Amino acid sequence: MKEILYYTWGAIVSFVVAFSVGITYMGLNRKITARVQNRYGPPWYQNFIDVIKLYSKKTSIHHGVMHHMGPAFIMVTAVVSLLVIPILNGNKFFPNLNFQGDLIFLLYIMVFGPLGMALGAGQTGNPNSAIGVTRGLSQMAGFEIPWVMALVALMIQYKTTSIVDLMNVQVESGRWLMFSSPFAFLAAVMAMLGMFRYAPFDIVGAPQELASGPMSENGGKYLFVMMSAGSVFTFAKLTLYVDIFMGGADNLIILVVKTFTLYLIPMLYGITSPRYRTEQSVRWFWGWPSFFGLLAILQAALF
Amino acid sequence: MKEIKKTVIEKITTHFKEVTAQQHDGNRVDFFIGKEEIPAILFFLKDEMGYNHLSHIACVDWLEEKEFEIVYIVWSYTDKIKIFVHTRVERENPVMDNVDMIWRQANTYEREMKEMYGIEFTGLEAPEEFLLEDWEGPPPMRRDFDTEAYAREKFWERPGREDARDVRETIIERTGEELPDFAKKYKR
Amino acid sequence: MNMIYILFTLMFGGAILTFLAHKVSGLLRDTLFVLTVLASTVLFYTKIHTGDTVDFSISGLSLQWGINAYGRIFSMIVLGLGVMASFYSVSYMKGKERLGYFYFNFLISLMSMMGILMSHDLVSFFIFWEMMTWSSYFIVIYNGKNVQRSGINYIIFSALGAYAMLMAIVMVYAHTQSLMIPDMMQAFPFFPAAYKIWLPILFLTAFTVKAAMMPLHVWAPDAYADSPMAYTSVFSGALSKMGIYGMIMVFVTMVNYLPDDTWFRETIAWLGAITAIMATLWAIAQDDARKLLAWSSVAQLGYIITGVAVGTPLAMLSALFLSVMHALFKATLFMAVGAIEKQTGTTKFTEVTGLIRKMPWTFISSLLAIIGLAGIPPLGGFVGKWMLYESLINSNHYILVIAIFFASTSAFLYCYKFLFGFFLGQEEKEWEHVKEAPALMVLPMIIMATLLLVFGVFPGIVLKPIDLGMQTLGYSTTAGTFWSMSGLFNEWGNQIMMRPLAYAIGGTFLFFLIILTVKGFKETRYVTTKDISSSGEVPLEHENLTFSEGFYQPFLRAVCPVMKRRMMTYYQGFGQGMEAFFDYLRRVYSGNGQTYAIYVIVFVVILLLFKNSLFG
Amino acid sequence: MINDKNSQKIVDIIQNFARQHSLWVLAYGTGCGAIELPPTMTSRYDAERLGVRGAATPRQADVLLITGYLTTKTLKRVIRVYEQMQDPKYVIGFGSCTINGGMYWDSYNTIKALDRYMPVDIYINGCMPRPEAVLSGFAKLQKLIQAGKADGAKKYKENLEWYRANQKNVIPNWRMPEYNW
Repeated sequence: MKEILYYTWGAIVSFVVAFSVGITYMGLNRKITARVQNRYGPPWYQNFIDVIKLYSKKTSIHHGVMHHMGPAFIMVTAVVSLLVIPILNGNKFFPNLNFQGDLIFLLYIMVFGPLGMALGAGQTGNPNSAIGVTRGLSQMAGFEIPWVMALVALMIQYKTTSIVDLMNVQVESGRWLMFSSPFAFLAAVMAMLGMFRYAPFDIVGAPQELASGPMSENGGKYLFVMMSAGSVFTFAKLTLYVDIFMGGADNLIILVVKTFTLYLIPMLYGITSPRYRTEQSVRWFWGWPSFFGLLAILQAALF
Repeated sequence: MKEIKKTVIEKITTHFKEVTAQQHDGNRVDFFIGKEEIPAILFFLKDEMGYNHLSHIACVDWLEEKEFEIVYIVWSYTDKIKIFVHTRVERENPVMDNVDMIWRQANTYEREMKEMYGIEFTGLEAPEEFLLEDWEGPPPMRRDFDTEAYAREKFWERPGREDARDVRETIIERTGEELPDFAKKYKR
Repeated sequence: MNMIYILFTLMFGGAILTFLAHKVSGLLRDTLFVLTVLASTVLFYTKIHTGDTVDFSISGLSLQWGINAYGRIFSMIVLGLGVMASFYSVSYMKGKERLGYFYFNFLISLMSMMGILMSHDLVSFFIFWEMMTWSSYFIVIYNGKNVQRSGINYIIFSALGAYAMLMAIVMVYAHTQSLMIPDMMQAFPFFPAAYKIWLPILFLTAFTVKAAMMPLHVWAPDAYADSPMAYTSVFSGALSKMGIYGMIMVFVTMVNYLPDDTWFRETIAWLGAITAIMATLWAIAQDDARKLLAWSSVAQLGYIITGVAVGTPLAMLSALFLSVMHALFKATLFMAVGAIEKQTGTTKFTEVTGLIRKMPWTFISSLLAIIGLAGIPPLGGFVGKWMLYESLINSNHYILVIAIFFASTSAFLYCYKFLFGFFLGQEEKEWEHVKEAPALMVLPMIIMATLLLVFGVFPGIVLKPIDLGMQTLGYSTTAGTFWSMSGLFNEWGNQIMMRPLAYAIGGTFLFFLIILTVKGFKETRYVTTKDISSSGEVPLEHENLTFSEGFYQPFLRAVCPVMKRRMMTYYQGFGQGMEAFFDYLRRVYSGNGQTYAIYVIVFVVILLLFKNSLFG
Repeated sequence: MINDKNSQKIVDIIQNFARQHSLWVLAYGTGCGAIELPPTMTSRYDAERLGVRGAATPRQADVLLITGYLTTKTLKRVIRVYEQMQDPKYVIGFGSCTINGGMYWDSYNTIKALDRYMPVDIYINGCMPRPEAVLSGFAKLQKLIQAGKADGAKKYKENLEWYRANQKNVIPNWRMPEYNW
């Protein structure tokens, strides 16, 4: 009982931190996009206001039970992957479940939510939602390949599938895996572009083509939960990258600096890119990123 | 250019007896023909003479003469000449031959004319409502349809625009030009 | 009399009685059918214990039947699925013709599968194998549609496998003068080198036909799709596992003794992976649910074959665990398709939409089964996939694990297509009359879907008998080193605990579901699927906006280069080539007397010319 | 505690602040006014700094921006879109066509006063209004929201019969789902 309370408390603390950091990042994304486009841009806390506004929407509609549950599914992905990913080195301050799950579990829990949400989007009966979902799933089949290649390279090099062990390796040797396995890092970062779904890979929710795709029937509280899940998940993914490639972080400030640096990559790449078609996007991931992934595996297997 | 126009006129006048031709400056030739001959002449223009582009089908409401004039405008890519084929149908109970089997796009113009002028086309494909959804009044492009009265009756008007006028009157006042006779007759 | 005799007598007699009862009354026939399956299951689990054997001899051949712990794993699949499918088929087959024929073959195929698991000698193994093939063949052609394509393909490939097995049996008998499987296994290390290569290849040919491995899989999609869904659940769930049963025995007893077994294992493992990838891509392209599930079965068997071929203890655990899971979720899905077929009369995604509110229980069970199939935690499929990946990574199959991962990521595409095509999308007036399937059809699905969830959170329940079976095969015990009740470990000592993770998933889900439900409860409305934001348009009653035509067109465009070649065209080319060749040979018989005279003269001349060298 | 008057006041202030600074706009580009929106949104005038942002579908939107004349045919769609939006929702009538018919005052199929058919919170005058005017319209709407006076949705709900009668007057074949909030 005490243990459960302890972990619940850890989950709540991690959630609050991830939510506020993630949502700030998304606000900063809007601000930086605006500056790049020579605009003044919204304030950095704009997304906080948006979330509060979505929460304070009075009415909302749903098209059935699956649609009602969809946002909860995606929240499960965000929260559980946040629980499995160690936030700071040595598991300080944020007690969580990171000894119970490993990288392969993480890979699969990361698709739990999108699939659940896809079911919700399917029940709306809106053709845009279904088209967006098929695009998203196709793209997932694309970017998972370089991403898994990078992870497999790390796993076989350090003979572990646990994130904590990978962090410990970096702490002990004092060298980030980003430098000792550069190809894996390259492949993983290229896969990250697809994972964040910013341009040129924003084919899922393309507002001009698909009217925001799977979310097109969600408003009010549903959109609120989805937006919160998105920000938490953003933070979780960035933390995972920092953990396995950039040596983790000893305290929150270093973590924020590192994650934000990493976040700039998809953000800046997105601002300066148009949009791919679905098959172009899928093939892009099976091209150079997968080649770098292969090089990473070769490096890990041979050296 | 002139030779081509000449040959075109010759060819048409030899094939169709009751046709009057009229030359214009530039690349335009007009033909006036009875409404029964329309599919024949259009077929002839398309198949025999290579006028395979239908640019437009227009309708003119000759209220005074109690007739509608329908104008088919076709274009040849080789001759680079526009041919206007005019025909007239009576205004009461207007019926016209449907030509959308010659050009598929004629269907669009015919549906529009059907709604806007009330011209019936025999055997028109997809004759359901097209531009005017839920329209209950008379065909609105006929000249005897008074749009202003209709609009005043149907749509609620905000007070304060009682001095709103027909734009033609404003122009006349400003420039002092004369209204043509037919326009005066149906002036609001 | 021995209990094993009673078991087979019961099943065979039950089959014949059911067949005869068809003439008397439908109710009697159904009762007899279900009772036979139930009684033999109860008998098997109460009276027959691991290690029981019975010896007898027919015309000088000494034969032995018995059950060991390894066979018990598969008997779990066969009898479990048999019970579920028999209840299901009573309701599913109601009102169809020739039910005596169907039930007879159903029972015979169950019996022959039990026979395969209990044969300790090669002769009865072969006989039961053939009985299984024929009884399933008779059910494949039961519907009478596509007999040419599905039935003939199936029987030709099965015959190929059977001949290969017969040849292997003859070779074994010629060398050891014994037909006992244990004798063969003991003698194998001392066989000549050529035997050592050929025996596994011949046996594997027989087994991989049933397991639908890559070059020999062409029969599977059609045969699975064309047999009645009540039987397909057994066909795909249990009957294909007989191939896995045989393969594991071959790998454990023969391939281990090969002088250089790496190449052998790698080839089979890669064939399994390629099967998984290609079948997944083909499943994505299907518009018929039965075809989709059939291809997906082939793909899932590909994973299992890879696990078997890699052969480390963890890989073998995963292959056996996946076999059980595949039986559960694929049977559930085939049953769901059957239920939809019964209620709506079609199985095309492009025709049926929006059944979720009409058939909620079918939806819930297929949802759970699909989550299991996709391998998403916390269901059983994930546990099997996890062990498979870990074993591949631990045993240095780096590229293979990427291939398998690609197949299982692409599997999400057809998983979603299945759920979306039938249950989601706009609700149509055409399907307004559809009602939930009868309870007898729904209950087996619900039970199996629930089992999937239970086995996912507590995989130890299934892994315990699997561990016992693997000890029979000569592995040391894996309990504690690779698994505990709800935890899994890999060779590097990394672990995954399913129970806390399942709690975390469930807790988070419930928490946010409650938030979503309670917040503004009164101001939340249900609106119909016609009320969608489509630029202010209101779709008419007959207008269906569901997106189902060309569902994964962009993805298929991206992968089209690999899908251009089909195995079937090669076989057809081979067949046509053979036909042309024999057609050419046939010209020898010209029907002209003079030609025959010339043949005789030429023959005599040759004889005379080479007289000395030939007879001298 | 929720029913406590003072805490409700605080909640209201926070909610109104959020609503005021986060306006997701669904631009229903019916007329020529749609061309004024790109400059409003892009770098010259940059409406996003006020929290104004485009929404893709009516379910997500707060503000319905009607940019120009409305024929009876488009009015039908606009009403549909408005009813699909989630409460609280605001309507901005854009250009003189929505106010008094503008240059289409004598057209046989164009409505002349938008507020007869749906509750308009703010009218922006002009033919067409320039981006500055649009921004001042948004600022006015924000002030109304802050004061809690932008209650068009409530007005619509209370006077639904009157609105419906007007709508049915110009749209004879009424075929839409019920509005029952």
